[in-house]
Amino acid sequence: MSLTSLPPLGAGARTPRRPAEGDGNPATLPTPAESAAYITSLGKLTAAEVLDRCRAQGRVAIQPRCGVGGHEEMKALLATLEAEAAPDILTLTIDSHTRLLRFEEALRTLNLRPADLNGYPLVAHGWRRGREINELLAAPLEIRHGSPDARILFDVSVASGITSFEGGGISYNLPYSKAVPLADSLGAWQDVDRRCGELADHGVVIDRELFGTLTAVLVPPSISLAISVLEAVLAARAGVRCISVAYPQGGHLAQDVAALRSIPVLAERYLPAGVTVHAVLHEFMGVFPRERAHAEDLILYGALVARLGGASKLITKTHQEAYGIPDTAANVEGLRLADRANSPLLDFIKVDQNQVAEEMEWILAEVADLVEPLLERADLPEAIGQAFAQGRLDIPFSASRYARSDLIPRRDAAGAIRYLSTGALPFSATHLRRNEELLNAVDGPEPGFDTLMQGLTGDINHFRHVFQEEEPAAKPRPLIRPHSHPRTQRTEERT
Amino acid sequence: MSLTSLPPLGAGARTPRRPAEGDGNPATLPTPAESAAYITSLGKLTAAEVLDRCRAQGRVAIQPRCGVGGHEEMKALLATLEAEAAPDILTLTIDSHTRLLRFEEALRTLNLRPADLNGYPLVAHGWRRGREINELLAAPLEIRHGSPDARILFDVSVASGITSFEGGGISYNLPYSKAVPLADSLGAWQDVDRRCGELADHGVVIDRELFGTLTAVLVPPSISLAISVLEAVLAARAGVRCISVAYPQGGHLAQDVAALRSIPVLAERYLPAGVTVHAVLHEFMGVFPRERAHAEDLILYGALVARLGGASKLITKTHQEAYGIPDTAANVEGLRLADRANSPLLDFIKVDQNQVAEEMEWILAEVADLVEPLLERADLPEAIGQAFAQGRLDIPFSASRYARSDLIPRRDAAGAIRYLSTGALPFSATHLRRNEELLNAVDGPEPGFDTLMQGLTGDINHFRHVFQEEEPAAKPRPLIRPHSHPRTQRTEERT
Amino acid sequence: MRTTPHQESAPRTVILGVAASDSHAVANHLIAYSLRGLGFDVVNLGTCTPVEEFAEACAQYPDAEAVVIGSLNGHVHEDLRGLDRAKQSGRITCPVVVGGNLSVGSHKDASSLDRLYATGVDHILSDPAELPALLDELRAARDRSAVTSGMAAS
Amino acid sequence: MRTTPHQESAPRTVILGVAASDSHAVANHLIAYSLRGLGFDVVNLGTCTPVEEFAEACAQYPDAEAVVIGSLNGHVHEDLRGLDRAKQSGRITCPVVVGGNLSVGSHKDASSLDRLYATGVDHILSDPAELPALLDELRAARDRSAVTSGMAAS
Ligand code: B12
Ligand code: B12
Repeated sequence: MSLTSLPPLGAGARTPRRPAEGDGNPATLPTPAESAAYITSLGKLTAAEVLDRCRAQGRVAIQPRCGVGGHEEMKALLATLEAEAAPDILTLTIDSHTRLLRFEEALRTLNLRPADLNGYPLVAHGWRRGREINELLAAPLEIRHGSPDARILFDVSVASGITSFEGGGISYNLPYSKAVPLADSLGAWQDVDRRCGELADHGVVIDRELFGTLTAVLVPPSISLAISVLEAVLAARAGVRCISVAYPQGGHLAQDVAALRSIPVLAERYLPAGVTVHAVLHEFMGVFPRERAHAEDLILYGALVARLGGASKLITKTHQEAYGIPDTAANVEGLRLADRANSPLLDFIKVDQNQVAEEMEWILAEVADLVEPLLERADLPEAIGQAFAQGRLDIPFSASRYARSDLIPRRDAAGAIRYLSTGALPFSATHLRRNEELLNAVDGPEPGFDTLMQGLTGDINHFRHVFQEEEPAAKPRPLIRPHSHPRTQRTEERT
Repeated sequence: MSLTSLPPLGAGARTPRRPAEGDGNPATLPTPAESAAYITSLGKLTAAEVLDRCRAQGRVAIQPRCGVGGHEEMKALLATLEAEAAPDILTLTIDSHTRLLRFEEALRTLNLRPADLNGYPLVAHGWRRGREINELLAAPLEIRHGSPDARILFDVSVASGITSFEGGGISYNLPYSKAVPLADSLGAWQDVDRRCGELADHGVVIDRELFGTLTAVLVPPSISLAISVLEAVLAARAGVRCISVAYPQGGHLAQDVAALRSIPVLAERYLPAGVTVHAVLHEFMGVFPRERAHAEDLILYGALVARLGGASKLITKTHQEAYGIPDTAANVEGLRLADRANSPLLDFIKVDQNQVAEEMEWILAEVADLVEPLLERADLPEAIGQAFAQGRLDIPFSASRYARSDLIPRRDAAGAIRYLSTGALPFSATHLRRNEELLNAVDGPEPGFDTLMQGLTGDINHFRHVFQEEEPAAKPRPLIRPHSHPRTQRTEERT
Repeated sequence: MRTTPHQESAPRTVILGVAASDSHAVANHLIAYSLRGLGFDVVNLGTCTPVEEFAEACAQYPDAEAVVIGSLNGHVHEDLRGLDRAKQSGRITCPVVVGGNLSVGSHKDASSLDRLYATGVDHILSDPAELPALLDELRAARDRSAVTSGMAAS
Repeated sequence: MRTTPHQESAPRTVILGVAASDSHAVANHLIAYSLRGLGFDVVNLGTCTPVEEFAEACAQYPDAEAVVIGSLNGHVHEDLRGLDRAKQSGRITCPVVVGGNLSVGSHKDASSLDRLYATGVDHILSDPAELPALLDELRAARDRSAVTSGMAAS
């Protein structure tokens, strides 16, 4: 059974065009050596150093998402967040035009209505403004975006003196674009990673966070971690020295803690010794509850998961998550609330070790099933592209036609994320059986289309249900029934 | 050894004078029957009903402290708290002139500079304004004060339709006044309790919260609970039907949870069956940390203690506690933060059951030692007065000359509150030995005066130390040494 | 149970997609599933679909009853720039329905919707559950206008 | 180590108490302990002490070097009403030292201190640890003025 809904092939990937304005133009950019010297001269801790220090102190570093279009607005936003919530690391969230190399659209919106941008168009603003922001703040900054091809953005970021950069050739492709072949995005990110290696030679270690959150909604832990392992191996080979593996809170305590605690094990298993690896939790990335109190409960819960999972860093959400990009006050409040989980008074909070150990065993075995056949291959990027084409790697709800989304996730009775359908994922029979057993308990052995859709929607809205938030208005009966016996090709999808 | 510092006898208790203005005048007050009818006609839940409902739902009711002088300011404060944090019960905190029957001073300050009042002078404002406030709000209200003789305030409160009233003949005397004999305060509170019985006959149950917090600083749990048991017995005998036993968070998880869980056991043991008893936690009532993040950690911790201890209600603090009466925003934030502990996502948080069971056993045995000899006596108020005079009951840091404060509390190595000196408390030898053993681990067997003073100060500032907040400037060396060999009577106090 | 028997052999086609800069896929997947579940022929262009691509699909599927566009990332106005031109030039003739999260920020007001109508959007829905009913209405309106213009055999 | 040998037989007396409407006892207990620890003779009137009661204590202990008043509940201004009159009428002659939390609310400004000085308070301290040094200074000043007025035998 497949729920796949791939867009027709055709519209090709956008080829990177240099932006018309701003200082993104390579001619005007400082060289890597100059940028490294600038970063050193700044005299602030790099993101990698902050992560090391927090880990040593047993503190989960906290970091907001934040980005607005205007430069002055961005400065005010960051300065306020730092003054009122003192996050350990700050963020420039990039608008989604810039992410997709739509530099002209970014610039036009910036000029016409900067508040219409869903992030800071760093390339349009240029690296001099990037430095101005950087110098305003005590905390180091990370660029958070979603660019299949981030080379220009990376260069501008480094020129701005920014020491942490999120993304990867898989994780910033499949959730973030429709038609960029994996070979292209993996290639572009290999370039970024190599530049990190170069900077490391100049004495500046860039923290490279991998976006294990992927499509964020019902992402099974082993999928997230497997993809991060592959990206981490590629990054390490290209010369990256500090890797943050981000995992999205799924909502089930033991499963999430197990996933976080798997990260050092996986690093030990699959990465060379010289690379520092940090576990990062992204506070729940799916559908957020709408009521403030409920959203705040979820924010605190996520922060506790990060603590219990031994994460080095937590990316926070706000009580406005369900509504739109948060205002500054909500962002401050989200950071402060999350920071409570760092309280020295909460040492007594424990998680069921047996349950965590069991989940960890499955996660590690599933990751092994997914990545080990690929890591053996000489050309890893090629192997990855083929695996996605054949469904041996897959993600749910892909934005891109380059993943099949034959994988259908569901929550089991306890709320943990399992595989209802694994498509062509190369899982052992034991794993398949375990998933089946856990999910049979929920819907019975052969759920029909309606049951499946309802169940899936329910799982997506999990936390709204936990908090008994009112459902969106019930589906009204259609006035005119469309064609009542769907064509054969569609019928397949209904069984 | 004694650290007692009793004020010289002399200044007598103030006799209740009727206030000059306002509607406190009995002539203008509605009768209890009229007030009961008014309360019924209001159509809102009483505090007792809210507590029952919360207990049934497994939710800890949350309630702020709040009181400002001006009437419009008070209305705005309460309306904002309700709109933004929706506490289950609201509060009128009364100013301390009114508490001490200084009605003229309250009225003068109200007229000259209402913002100079540390609470709402309800008697000066009068019951009509009380009703106006009551009708503005969905939540029921409690009067929180500290009046050794609260009869006038009670009458005005009931006339205002307010269904919860804090205090007791011991707990609102010893921490709140210097020179009111216990016989007087116990008598005045018997009157209040009898009026509650009368109102119950008219169909309105007033929730009577006992102020087990006492002097708030290092109060040993068995002292707090023993005094509440005595007040509860008196209240029940006088006709009170709903009793909230408040316990102040001391800071040690297992001890605090044990104390809260002891409350239903004590109720079962010492109170008649027809009385409903709720456990209430007062979030840490001692010296609060000064930094906002630390204060917030403590607020959340307190709220978790209430949840784990099975409290029906939590009285919250704010991040401004160390500085002064909080502004509205801080109060809202404190309520919201505390409410996070009601999260359905935190069911996994557990407390060490064995440790709690052990603490509970000691607490219950100590309470039995303290109260059982008194409960046998025919005249309980008289027995209580004598016990305090002879040190068989005692509280630390008494504000009143009618308690000896021979009791010296200290924290053990784990932070639990123990007895360094029990004075004349009738504890069994086993209990005394346990306390001694636990404290020997801290200071050794015979701490000198300086060690004791330092230790005690450290214990009082416990949470500032936990959070490694900077100490107040070190004691500067005196320029001129005062008389270097203190007189004999003082020497006693130094050993 | 078909009220439009002359349509028997032609399934009802809908063109679906997410706006140009927007990669939010989940609602798009679910809307496609559920419309197909109701028997619609859904041409799902998926995420990151510029106006131009919607126009091309309209040319390819001239019977399409509506173009249904989701936008969640707040960029709907810039992303639909050119929609009015595509309609004026007759490249998009069927009604355009838009839904999702239609402005940047957590405090919404109606002005962003007015701007969308001004751009050439015909209908704005907040809940995908309202889609089938709207599509039925649009279909009925189209049938009526076809009758009026004498194009339908009854 | 005594710098004022003529004082040998007379211990230094201090009158201590908490303002009239204020029952906060802990700091009061601790200040009394520690001044006594330093050898002072502390007449501790305890909590809830009106100005009148301080004046009576001054009459009873004419050698007292200072009246030290704590106030935490924010009511210090109303509670010390009458202090200026007690000083003017000579019922309180030694310096009055005040400390604690000297206004209602969490946002403090200096105006509340100005009001206190206007009421007849001579010294305001924030930390009780500063008390011994201040008492020493006050003592030295008193000794100096006693010398000046020819009352001291050196
Ligand atoms: C999952 C998610 C993601 C995933 C998406 C994965 C993927 N490829 O699909 C990831 C992590 C990649 C992601 C990325 C981004 N996201 Co996002 N994301 C969400 C989140 C948490 C849930 C969205 C979701 O899948 N919901 C489940 C589906 C079923 O429901 P839905 O999408 O909310 O849609 C409902 C309605 O809008 C409506 N609807 C949707 N489409 C349509 C279409 C029609 C025709 C109709 C009638 C109705 C309709 O029906 C749905 C059911 O009720 C929301 C916040 C939330 N809701 O909790 C933010 C959110 C939508 N994202 C947001 C943003 C801004 C982004 C980014 C631009 C990053 C940024 N700057 O913060 C990038 C997008 C990059 C890009 N190029 O577009 C913002 C939008 C802000 C705004 N409008 O002000 C939100 C609201 C978060 C926030 N509070 O800031 N995101
Ligand atoms: C314990 C406590 C109580 C106990 C007191 C028990 C008792 N009888 O002693 C109880 C619960 C009974 C209580 C009651 C009330 N309290 Co109270 N209480 C506190 C608390 C939590 C700690 C005080 C304490 O004992 N500290 C330990 C001692 C050692 O330190 P301290 O008193 O803070 O004093 C320090 C300095 O001020 C200074 N100092 C103190 N006195 C003096 C004197 C001199 C001469 C000098 C130089 C220095 C000095 O030295 C001390 C050490 O640094 C404080 C808040 C806090 N600090 O965390 C509130 C606090 C002092 N209380 C406050 C109030 C208002 C009250 C009430 C009026 C109730 C109300 N409206 O909220 C009633 C008082 C009723 C009355 N008639 O006075 C407010 C004062 C508000 C303001 N000024 O704006 C505070 C700040 C709480 C708050 N944030 O609202 N309280």
